[in-house]
Amino acid sequence: MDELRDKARELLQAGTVKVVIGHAAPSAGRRRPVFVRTPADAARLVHDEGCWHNLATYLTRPQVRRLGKPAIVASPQVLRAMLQLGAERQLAEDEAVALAVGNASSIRVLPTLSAVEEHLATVPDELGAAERAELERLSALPPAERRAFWEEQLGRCLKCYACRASCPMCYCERCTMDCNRPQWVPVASHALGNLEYHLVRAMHLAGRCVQCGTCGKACPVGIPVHLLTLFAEGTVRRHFGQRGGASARPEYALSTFRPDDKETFIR
Amino acid sequence: MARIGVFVCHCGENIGGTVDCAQVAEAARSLRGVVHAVDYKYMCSDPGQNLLKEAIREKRLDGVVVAACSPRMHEPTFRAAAEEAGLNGYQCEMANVREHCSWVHEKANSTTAKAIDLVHIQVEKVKRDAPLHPIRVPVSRTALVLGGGIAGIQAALDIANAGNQVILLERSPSIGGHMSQLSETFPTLDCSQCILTPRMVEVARHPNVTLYTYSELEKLEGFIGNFKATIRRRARKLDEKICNGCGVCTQKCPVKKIPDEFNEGLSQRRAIYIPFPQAVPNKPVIDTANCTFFKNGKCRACEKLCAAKAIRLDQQDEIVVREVGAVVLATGFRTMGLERFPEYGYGRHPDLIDGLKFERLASASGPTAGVIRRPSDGKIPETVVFVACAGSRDEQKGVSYCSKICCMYTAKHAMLYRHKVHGGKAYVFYMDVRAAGKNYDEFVRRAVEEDGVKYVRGRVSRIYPDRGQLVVKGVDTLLGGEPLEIRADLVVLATAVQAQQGSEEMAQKLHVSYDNHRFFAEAHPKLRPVETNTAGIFLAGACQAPRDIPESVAQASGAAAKVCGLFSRPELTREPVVAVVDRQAPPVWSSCVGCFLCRSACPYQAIEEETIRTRKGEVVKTVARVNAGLCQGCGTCVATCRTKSIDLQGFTNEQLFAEVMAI
Amino acid sequence: MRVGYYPGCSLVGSSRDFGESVAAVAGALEVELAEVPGWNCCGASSAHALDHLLALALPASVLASAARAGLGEVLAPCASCYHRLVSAQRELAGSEQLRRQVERVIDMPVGAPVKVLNVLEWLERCIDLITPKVKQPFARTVACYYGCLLVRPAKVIEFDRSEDPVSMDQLVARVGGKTVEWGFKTECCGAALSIPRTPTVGQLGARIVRNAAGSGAEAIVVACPMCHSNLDMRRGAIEEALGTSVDLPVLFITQVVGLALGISERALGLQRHFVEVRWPGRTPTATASASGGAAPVR
Amino acid sequence: MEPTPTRAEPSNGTGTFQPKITAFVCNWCTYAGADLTGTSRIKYQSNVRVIRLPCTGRIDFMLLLKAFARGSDGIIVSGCHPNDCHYTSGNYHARRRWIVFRDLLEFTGIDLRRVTFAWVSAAEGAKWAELVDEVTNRVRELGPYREYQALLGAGIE
Repeated sequence: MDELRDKARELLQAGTVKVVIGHAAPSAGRRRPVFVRTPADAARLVHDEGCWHNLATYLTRPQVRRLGKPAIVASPQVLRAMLQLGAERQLAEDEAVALAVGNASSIRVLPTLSAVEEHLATVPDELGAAERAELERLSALPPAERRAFWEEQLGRCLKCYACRASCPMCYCERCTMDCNRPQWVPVASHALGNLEYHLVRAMHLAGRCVQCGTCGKACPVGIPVHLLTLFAEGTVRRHFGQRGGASARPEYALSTFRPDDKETFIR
Repeated sequence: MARIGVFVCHCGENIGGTVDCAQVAEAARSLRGVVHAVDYKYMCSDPGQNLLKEAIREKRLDGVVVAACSPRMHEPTFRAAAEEAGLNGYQCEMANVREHCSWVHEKANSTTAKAIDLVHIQVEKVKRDAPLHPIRVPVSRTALVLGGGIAGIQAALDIANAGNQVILLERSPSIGGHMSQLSETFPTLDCSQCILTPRMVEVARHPNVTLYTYSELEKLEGFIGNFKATIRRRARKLDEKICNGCGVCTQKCPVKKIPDEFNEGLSQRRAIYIPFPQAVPNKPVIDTANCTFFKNGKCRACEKLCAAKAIRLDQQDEIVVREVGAVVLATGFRTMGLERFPEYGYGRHPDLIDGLKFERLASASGPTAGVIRRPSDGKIPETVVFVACAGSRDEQKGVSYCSKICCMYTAKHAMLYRHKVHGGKAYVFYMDVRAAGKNYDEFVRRAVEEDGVKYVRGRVSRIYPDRGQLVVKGVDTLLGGEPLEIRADLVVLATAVQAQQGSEEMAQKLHVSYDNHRFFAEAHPKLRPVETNTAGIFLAGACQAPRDIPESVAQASGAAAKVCGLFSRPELTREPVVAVVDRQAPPVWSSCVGCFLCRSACPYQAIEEETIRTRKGEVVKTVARVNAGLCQGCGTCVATCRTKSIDLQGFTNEQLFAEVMAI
Repeated sequence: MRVGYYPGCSLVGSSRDFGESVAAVAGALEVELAEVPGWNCCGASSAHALDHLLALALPASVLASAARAGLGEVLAPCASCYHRLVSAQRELAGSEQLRRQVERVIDMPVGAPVKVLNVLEWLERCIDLITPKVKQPFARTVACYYGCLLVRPAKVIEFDRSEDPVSMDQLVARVGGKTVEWGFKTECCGAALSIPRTPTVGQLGARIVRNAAGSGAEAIVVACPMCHSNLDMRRGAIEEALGTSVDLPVLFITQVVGLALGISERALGLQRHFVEVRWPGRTPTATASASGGAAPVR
Repeated sequence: MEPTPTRAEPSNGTGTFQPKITAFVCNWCTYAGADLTGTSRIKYQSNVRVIRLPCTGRIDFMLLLKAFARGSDGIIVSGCHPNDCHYTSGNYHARRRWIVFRDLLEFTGIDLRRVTFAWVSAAEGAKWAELVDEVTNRVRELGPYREYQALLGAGIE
């Protein structure tokens, strides 16, 4: 923690960055994103299990961009998000400094995306045991029960778009959901529209998802929406061996192909 | 409010016999936006078309649906009719109630019901049809021909003779290519030089042809009609305009003993040299890799000796940029190196040679003045073995295909040898003789029957030196598979034809695809054999697949015809069914976020970058733009775009959505 | 260092000299040869011509026993054994069903994949043990003869270059010898025809010997018992075919390496050869016939 | 969307359930193949409604969702065989999209027996007929896609 604050302070003092994106603890137990802009404020930074936001989400926000060059407290998922943003040309090679935390005990300052990629090579990219178990459980259910499960879950969706807002990959200025010519998906919170919304989200994240699961944590009514994106991303990894957030090179699984892609259902 | 007209065709009994056309028309009338609906016996007949035209005029229709046959059949007909009546052709749609309905279903209400649905679908589509106008792309009427072999020369001449400008680019110091190395040509045995050199001179002299020899393509940008070619003209180290080609320098240069490329290393040249007597241009070039001056700054013999004072030792490469409208790829082929044949001792033995070397030995202008002498000791070989399919049709060698020309030139070689060396023995080992072509099989028969060439059907397993000769071990599969050994003085391998050196890099430079053997890929194996998948780039000769001279020339003329067609109008018009990236008023400008994930989805590299700037010129953002010149309208990018920022004219999201909703 | 060892029938029978020289070299290099417990015939030259399943089961049981004995690598000096073991291994790896079938026959699991080494591969691996131990460089010019089994079919064997192998030449060079370039490195020696069609073997051998001698070799070096017996034991038939006698001994690569390591000729079984090694400065040992080997078949 | 005379399930008068099948096909292979079915006068059931697109690469997965939303009981998606794409690679991209989308549909419990993917070339008129009949029969067996239509609840437009 101290090391993190020191590093942040140094960067701000040196003027290398204008803002450090991290987590703060306004009150016991609560953790929320904070934008530290003065060396003194660096003391507010915390990093622990409670910090679940994928802070990379803020890198593409115009309001944040206006603050100047950022450093960002970066868990592996944040780092992957940064690479994916790089691949999608939303983040330039040296546009943000990453303060890599997490698996590595000490903080590592990664000034460029190439540095991030190098660092990530040493960090295993695996799905949490809990998520994997849940995905397996659902996949094992008979179709009818799976349908029932999602009908019940998605039935509670308010279409508040918290999942979208919390996702580092949902930076699009106009989401399909906001597209009204044609109105692909009905606006109202509605059984069918909800299903369509979450299918669209999953499809749009397949091959781009960094599997941080933030969308699930962000849901105010506790729908495990992250399972859908995790599953879609998993499908891509399984079939095409490509991963979201693997590198800053544009290698999107769904706009590339191999002539020998395997499939068993096309007759 | 839309004003749609619906015209239901009976097609005699073809539709009317199964579908209740009157009911379809009546149902159509009740569709929102439809102000006119009739059924008629034959819509494609003149009266039928007039019916359509009149209705468009009188009812001021802004869209028509013709329920008749497949659009693949008559869409052009009715679009033209609509145009005549002043309606944009792209606001005419067809409901396929024949191929997709009346012909495939029994007479029943359900069939009529389906016809009504099909009409409804098209009505919803046509309501959302924007008037489209053929895309016009300006064409710069200059063609760039890459490669100065027979294919390139032929293409250049044909294009130039049609009154267009041509830039003919050749990597080596002279044009002529492989054909200039050949002795005689099958099946007529006329001298290659005699038929080729006039063409070389003609193309060089042609007022419409700019010849760039000793030059290479650095890069090619742009798209059909509007390419920008960056060319590197390598320094010959002399002033071509002043040099009169007297050749003194090439005789006096102290650096000898450089293997002569043109003679396949059978003779030697100097460091300053003219590739061959009939070279075009007939000007020397300094081989800086071997020139003493360029090694240690001394010598300058050529400079001193040149009466014309044409030597320019300080001359640098020159970069020229030219606008071209089309490109013809004619970069030719190479043959498999003998080092690929361990079973034949890697061709380390001087008397084991390939076909091109033999061509030089047999050529009157060659190092032996046309006398067949074996390289090792200059002895006239009494026995020569020719091995066909050396590498070809051999998976082990990574060549699954037939090299096509070997059967013929091997027969020619054996024939020439028999003509030149009376009493000499010529054997040909072959898999099977493929002599398909005008007078080809007759030619091979002649080799066998008149010139007594011994054809042995079998493969050669090993060739090894033994007491001054080469022992060729093979098998005669027609004589009960008896193993066979022939002691030969000279062995000639008909090595496999392979894609040109660097063809992969070339393909990437030009964004054309290539097959797994690195030959350039045609757009369609049967129907578009001289086109590539990149509009405006065409193929000629052996860079696409092994070809002989007549085929290369024919294909070159074909490619030239395509180029001339393209150049026949000042601008080319293309189907407006292309993708467009959405543009909006500030402050949005465009819903595209510039992630460019669509880029790799485009088969035609049509997706470009556009930097949007405010009036003050500050950058707002970089977004995708579809190059209408390259886009072929598949719409893959549209389905890939998350923000629905790309749409395909003629098949827009709104249209397809509405069509689905109409079902 | 320890390596699994599968002598097969030849090395304890017709080619004892090969077996002895392998053992001698291994000893000198302090490499323990751990014999595959209860090994059986590899089925070479007959089984695969008669019964596919048998041809797989025999080598499979050798491999299985090796795996069971925890041997990760098995040296099979005889080229035929090596060829059979590798081929069977490949085929079984390719077909789950075939594997199960064979396991039923041999009544044990094929088990963990065992790396089968031919004698050249093995010596290559030991090269760093060999070079420092070289006492008297093998100052001879020889023709390396690989025969057919060591490198073919390329798809199965994946060792060296099938058309123009070089591993043996490199080994000879490493122990101080010279090798000639010649045309018969992988030509057929007649192999199993030795008994049914001796004259054929004579003719085939004749060309090999002639070309080797012609290219200036003082000896032929082999890595296969078949090659050896056909070029050495059948020298009579060969000389008949040649119409003259050729003084061109045939050595196993292990004997060449052994000599360089300073191992005694007897320990290497040199005296068992039919064509005696007559090199200047060498005191002839008793010839094969004298040493009780089988009489040369003429 | 306004009501139309044919919103009711198509019926061939026999009273048996007539499923609504929507087909999304590419212009160059499957659409042409279906034309060939016509010119060869091969008969098949009339439940299918064809939406023509230039290429399978253009088929937005949203369209499939919308077809279900609009009450389709079955969906056919078909285009050129691999290697035959008129646009060289549209179908390869489509194939990847389908692989992912199909898995996702399965994961959310959507009945995959109602979505059929196929390659039908311009020469396979007979295959088109077989395909349509097979799908129609299968979906007729399955009955109306009530589970999905139930999601519609109140009108969605």
